[in-house]
Amino acid sequence: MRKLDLSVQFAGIEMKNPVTTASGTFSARDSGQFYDIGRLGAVVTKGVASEPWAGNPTPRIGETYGGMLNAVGLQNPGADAFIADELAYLKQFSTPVIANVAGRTAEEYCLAVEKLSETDVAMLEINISCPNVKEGGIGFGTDPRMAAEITRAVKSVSKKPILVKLTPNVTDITEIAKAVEAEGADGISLINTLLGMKIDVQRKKPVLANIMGGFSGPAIKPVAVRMVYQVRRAVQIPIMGLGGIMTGEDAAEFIMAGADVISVGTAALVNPTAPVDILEELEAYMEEQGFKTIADIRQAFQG
Amino acid sequence: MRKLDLSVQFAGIEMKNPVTTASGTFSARDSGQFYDIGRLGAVVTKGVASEPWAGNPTPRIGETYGGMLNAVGLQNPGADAFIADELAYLKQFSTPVIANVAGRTAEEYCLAVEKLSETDVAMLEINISCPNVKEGGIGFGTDPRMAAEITRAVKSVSKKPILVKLTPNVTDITEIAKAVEAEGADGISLINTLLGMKIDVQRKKPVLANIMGGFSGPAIKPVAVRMVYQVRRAVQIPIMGLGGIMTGEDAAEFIMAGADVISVGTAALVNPTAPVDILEELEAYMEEQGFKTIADIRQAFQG
Amino acid sequence: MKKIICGKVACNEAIARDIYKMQIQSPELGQAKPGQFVNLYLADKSMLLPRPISICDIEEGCMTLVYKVVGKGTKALSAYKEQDDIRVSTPLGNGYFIEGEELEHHTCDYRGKKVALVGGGIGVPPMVLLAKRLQEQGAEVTAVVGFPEEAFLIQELKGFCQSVHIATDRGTIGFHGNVLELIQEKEILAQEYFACGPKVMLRALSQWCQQQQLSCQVSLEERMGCGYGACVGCTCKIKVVTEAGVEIQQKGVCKHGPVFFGEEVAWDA
Amino acid sequence: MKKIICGKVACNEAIARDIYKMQIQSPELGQAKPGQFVNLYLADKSMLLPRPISICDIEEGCMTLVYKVVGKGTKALSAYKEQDDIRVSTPLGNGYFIEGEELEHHTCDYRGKKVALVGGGIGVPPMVLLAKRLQEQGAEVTAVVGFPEEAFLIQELKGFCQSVHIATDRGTIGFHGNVLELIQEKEILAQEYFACGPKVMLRALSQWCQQQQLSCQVSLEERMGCGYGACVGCTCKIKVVTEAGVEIQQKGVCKHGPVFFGEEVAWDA
Ligand SMILES: Cc1cc2nc3c(=O)[nH]c(=O)nc-3n(C[C@H](O)[C@H](O)[C@H](O)COP(=O)(O)OP(=O)(O)OC[C@H]3O[C@@H](n4cnc5c(N)ncnc54)[C@H](O)[C@@H]3O)c2cc1C
Ligand SMILES: Cc1cc2nc3c(=O)[nH]c(=O)nc-3n(C[C@H](O)[C@H](O)[C@H](O)COP(=O)(O)OP(=O)(O)OC[C@H]3O[C@@H](n4cnc5c(N)ncnc54)[C@H](O)[C@@H]3O)c2cc1C
Ligand SMILES: Cc1cc2nc3c(=O)[nH]c(=O)nc-3n(C[C@H](O)[C@H](O)[C@H](O)COP(=O)(O)O)c2cc1C
Ligand SMILES: Cc1cc2nc3c(=O)[nH]c(=O)nc-3n(C[C@H](O)[C@H](O)[C@H](O)COP(=O)(O)O)c2cc1C
Ligand code: FES
Ligand code: FES
Repeated sequence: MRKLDLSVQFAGIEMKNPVTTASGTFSARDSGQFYDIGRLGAVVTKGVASEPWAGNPTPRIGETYGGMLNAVGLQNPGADAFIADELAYLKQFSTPVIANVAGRTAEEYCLAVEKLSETDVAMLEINISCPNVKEGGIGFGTDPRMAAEITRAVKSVSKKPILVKLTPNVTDITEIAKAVEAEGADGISLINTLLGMKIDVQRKKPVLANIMGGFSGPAIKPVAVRMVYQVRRAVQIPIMGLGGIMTGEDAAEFIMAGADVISVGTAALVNPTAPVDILEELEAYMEEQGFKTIADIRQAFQG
Repeated sequence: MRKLDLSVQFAGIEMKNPVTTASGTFSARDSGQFYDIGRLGAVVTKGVASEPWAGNPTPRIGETYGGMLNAVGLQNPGADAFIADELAYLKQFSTPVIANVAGRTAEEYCLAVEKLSETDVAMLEINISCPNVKEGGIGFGTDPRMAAEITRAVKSVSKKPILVKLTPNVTDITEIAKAVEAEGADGISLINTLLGMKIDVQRKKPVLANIMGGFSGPAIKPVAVRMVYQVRRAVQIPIMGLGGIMTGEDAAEFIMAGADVISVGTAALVNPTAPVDILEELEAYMEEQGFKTIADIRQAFQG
Repeated sequence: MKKIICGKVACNEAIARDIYKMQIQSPELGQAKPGQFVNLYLADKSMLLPRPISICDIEEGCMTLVYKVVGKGTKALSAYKEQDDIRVSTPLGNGYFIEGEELEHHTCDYRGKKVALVGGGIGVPPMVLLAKRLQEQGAEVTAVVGFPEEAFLIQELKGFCQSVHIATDRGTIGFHGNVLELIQEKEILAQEYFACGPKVMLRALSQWCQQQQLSCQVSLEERMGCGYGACVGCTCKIKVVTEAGVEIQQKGVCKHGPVFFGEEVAWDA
Repeated sequence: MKKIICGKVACNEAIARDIYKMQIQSPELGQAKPGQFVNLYLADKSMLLPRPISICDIEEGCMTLVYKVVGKGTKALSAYKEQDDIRVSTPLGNGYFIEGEELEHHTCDYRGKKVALVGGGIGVPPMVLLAKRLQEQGAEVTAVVGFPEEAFLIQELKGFCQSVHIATDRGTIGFHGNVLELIQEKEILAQEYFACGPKVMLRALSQWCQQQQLSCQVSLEERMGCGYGACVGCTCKIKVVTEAGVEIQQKGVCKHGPVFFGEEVAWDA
């Protein structure tokens, strides 16, 4: 039998397989205590801004039926500390690094992108779910005009390929996807978290100190698959698919829906070795189905 | 100890308790084989249009992690048959009936509302998640202008209080809620299903013949609670809260978030007696917490 | 009233490759009609919907189900151990029409009547209870059962049938071919046919019976939500004679079926 | 490497109202430091996140945990039966600093040293392993433990402590009041204090120790996501001395803690 070839070309980078970590659920030193990071197709690091952010008060985490809520609030040490610490540490692995970037204004995004452009990260992922402080705190990613503006701004300063990460909390995801494609985004990743809330009826208050938070995990997968499917049919650029992936078959589902590569988020909190387990399960699924390449999976889909 | 009083006034009707069924998950004759319908605060019937609708091809049902997908496509026998059959059968129970109404144009909604206005239903619930065939099939409920238009149209012909049922597949739910309140809606119910999709990676095709479908069940509860909370703070009219309610504590959670009454949908497919079980659990929760009335639950919330 | 009861697994064992027999005990289990099914509710809370499984056999307090592992739910089911609790509904659907009531032009008395039960794959289990009841009513019962490769429930059927004919897709056991080919080749003739199995099989048999002007009841399968009539998820298309002529209506498999007369079914609609 | 292992429940019994002792066996269980915790992963798949529980005792191949039923997860945990499988992480967090390394101005040799272990409610369990280790290192160990009403783990503590003082909120057993009042009233003096319990207790004790210029280690609790440093969900505010002066930094309870020195913690930030 011919050997499996899981390698993929993704928005200008070579990956040995399509499995990556999702931003905010991976820390090189800590995740690396459970598995060999070098096995992954790429790693996506926690959101980083031009300057340090303190994030939200605790409790920041809640559990829901088949999912979870988080209101970490993008706590991060700022781009300089990130480059000196996490990024330096990641150099030892033969795995491309995709740095996730946060900002509150177009200027802030650009500042972080400029700093990260000078490093050897393979790609930048722009998290446009952040609130735009100049326009009343409404999320950049909820409006095609603002999404386009950020994409244009970061593309103009970046030396690296740009992935734009979309928020699912919109009426029409294809509208946003087309807007960022038109401004030259090299790829799209979706979905970020849904906006959710939980109340503790024993304590009679919201579970999160921040009241609302990002809702992720297997519970949200149907929304993610639907959006990947819709966006695949609306734009040409490659897609990183994520949202609730827990198994190798889930990964295959996203690839059939139209993803080129996938990310594992909440699953890695539920099971620290999830990214490599999912990689192995994807291989097993391919063997069982007689698929030799990732393209075979996509082509088998009768959608 | 004083007896519990679960009665509520809701948008002009009296209900002995706040527990109702969710549209499309209740059939008087079939659900009535598992419990006494007379115990419920009200029943919400399956969506009905002015004329019969055939609905979508099968498979119409899929299961997701902690949730389900449906693409029934609003199959219904039309208002006349509904009045002659389901509604006539429901007369024997001492429970108010809220009739859920579907349409593809404002005229169709109005036709159904006119017919139902002549019956003894207590209230009408207008499902504005339907696609507007005159405007390219985009959902009425995804645009404040169209939502307002439908509300105005049905209010002008209805002799019954009007509940407008909102779709969660929007960027800003409060905008839609305010638009329907401004046109005189007597209440709002939310949420309808999220838009979801699932692919069967063994058969390599979408699980639903319709490809995408309505996503419901406990998985979606965090989105529903968040939207009820947001809408409660944006409008004055009463709210019927639903989306993933499985237990009495879930019901209390919606009441704390701002719902006046609640509906049980998918839970009734998972457990046919769910509506009355949830009613009993809500009573047990109230006893345990020392709450005497539904208002006590709401007031205890420190949000 | 219908209800969901908490049964105890009395046995759950593989009887063929990927095929399991589960027996569930509960004092609340009464009688059932052949062709009725039950909803099994899984303990794993990530899977919400019930799994509908036909009743293979039932006696006061104990029910036998035979199921194939085809996905996550049936896989989870196969891991149940003796004495585990399992939530199960009381019988659902209408089952085969053998009650003796006058059913339009269909017969009502099975004494001395030749009937053939045609089962394919996981359509075989309900044939056991059906054979038992028809034999009790005095019918002369023949079973024709088809499998991909490996046969099961043959001994059980032999207990109630005068003869049991087996077909396998690959000819591993019995006749090499499908059940209809077997019926035609061996001229297994009867006055009435009862079938359960894949849609292609039901359709071919039903059309053949229509040509022969023989009565044929088929048990349909559809992806279900609730299994009791509330969700309108499981419709099939049925021809109904109305004042305006023959009309195709949508009927719930769980509520109006799962058994229909072959000629009622709008196979192509 | 850290890992998730599949252990077997050796016992799981109520030792007080809503308080359970669970023993988990696995050949892969090695040693642990007192104050470390493990993540328990529940079988019910609707609950995704691990439940962090402190290690109460550990020997090659067997670990003892003591937990209180406070919600859905711990309720599900209390239903585990002997021989059930349970997924559990290898030890997480850093535990109490008693390794004998020079820790800034803190001592490193416990021989003959008087130490007091202060536990409140479900903060008592880690004190058992801590008492054992400090006794092994030659310390003179006193325990001061507080409960709402009912005491537990007293015998276990007595095995490693010279004396065990009990306080209850309602005076049902021992001293009527909280642990700090008990320490003050009975003048239970020690050279170093180790504490685990509700935040109000830790804070009051820590402030009292600072006034007395005594060293105090506290084990903090925070709502966790991953429990191993990946999600940044569980931060607490810690004072860190930098070139620019004292700075308040956010540290992960699971990764940098759960144990901190009382004076490091920015209680009001
Ligand atoms: C009236 C009726 C009687 C049945 N009797 C038997 C029986 O006696 N023995 C037996 O082995 N099987 C029987 N089935 C089929 C059985 O219900 C499915 O195989 C089972 O539900 C699959 O569950 P899963 O989680 O393992 O599969 P999934 O992973 O959910 O899906 C695998 C396949 O099973 C089908 N399926 C899944 N759930 C259902 C459902 N609720 N209804 C219909 N199809 C479904 C899916 O379409 C898919 O093709 C019956 C089905 C019906 C409708
Ligand atoms: C480092 C550490 C060690 C612990 N050691 C013990 C112990 O030895 N014995 C013991 O009984 N308890 C211990 N706890 C607390 C224990 O983790 C929680 O009581 C348990 O997770 C509650 O789960 P639940 O599903 O029953 O509660 P839920 O219904 O989820 O919530 C009930 C309460 O428990 C809290 N809680 C829930 N999950 C967590 C979590 N993952 N982290 C922190 N708090 C949580 C919630 O904030 C809430 O107040 C420890 C917690 C931490 C952080
Ligand atoms: C604790 C946590 C922190 C996250 N932080 C970030 C972040 O910093 N930047 C970002 O773009 N997405 C962040 N996300 C979103 C995830 O990357 C991912 O888009 C989302 O969780 C859906 O995938 P999942 O269901 O696999 O988790 C975070 C998610 C979680 C659970
Ligand atoms: C099978 C099914 C059919 C439904 N049909 C309707 C309908 O006819 N009209 C409507 O307004 N909502 C319909 N809904 C949506 C529900 O009423 C409810 O808003 C949604 O399912 C969320 O609640 P739940 O999670 O409790 O099910 C349907 C839902 C399901 C699962
Ligand atoms: S499965 Fe719900 S109506 Fe048949
Ligand atoms: S719980 Fe995830 S970092 Fe501490």
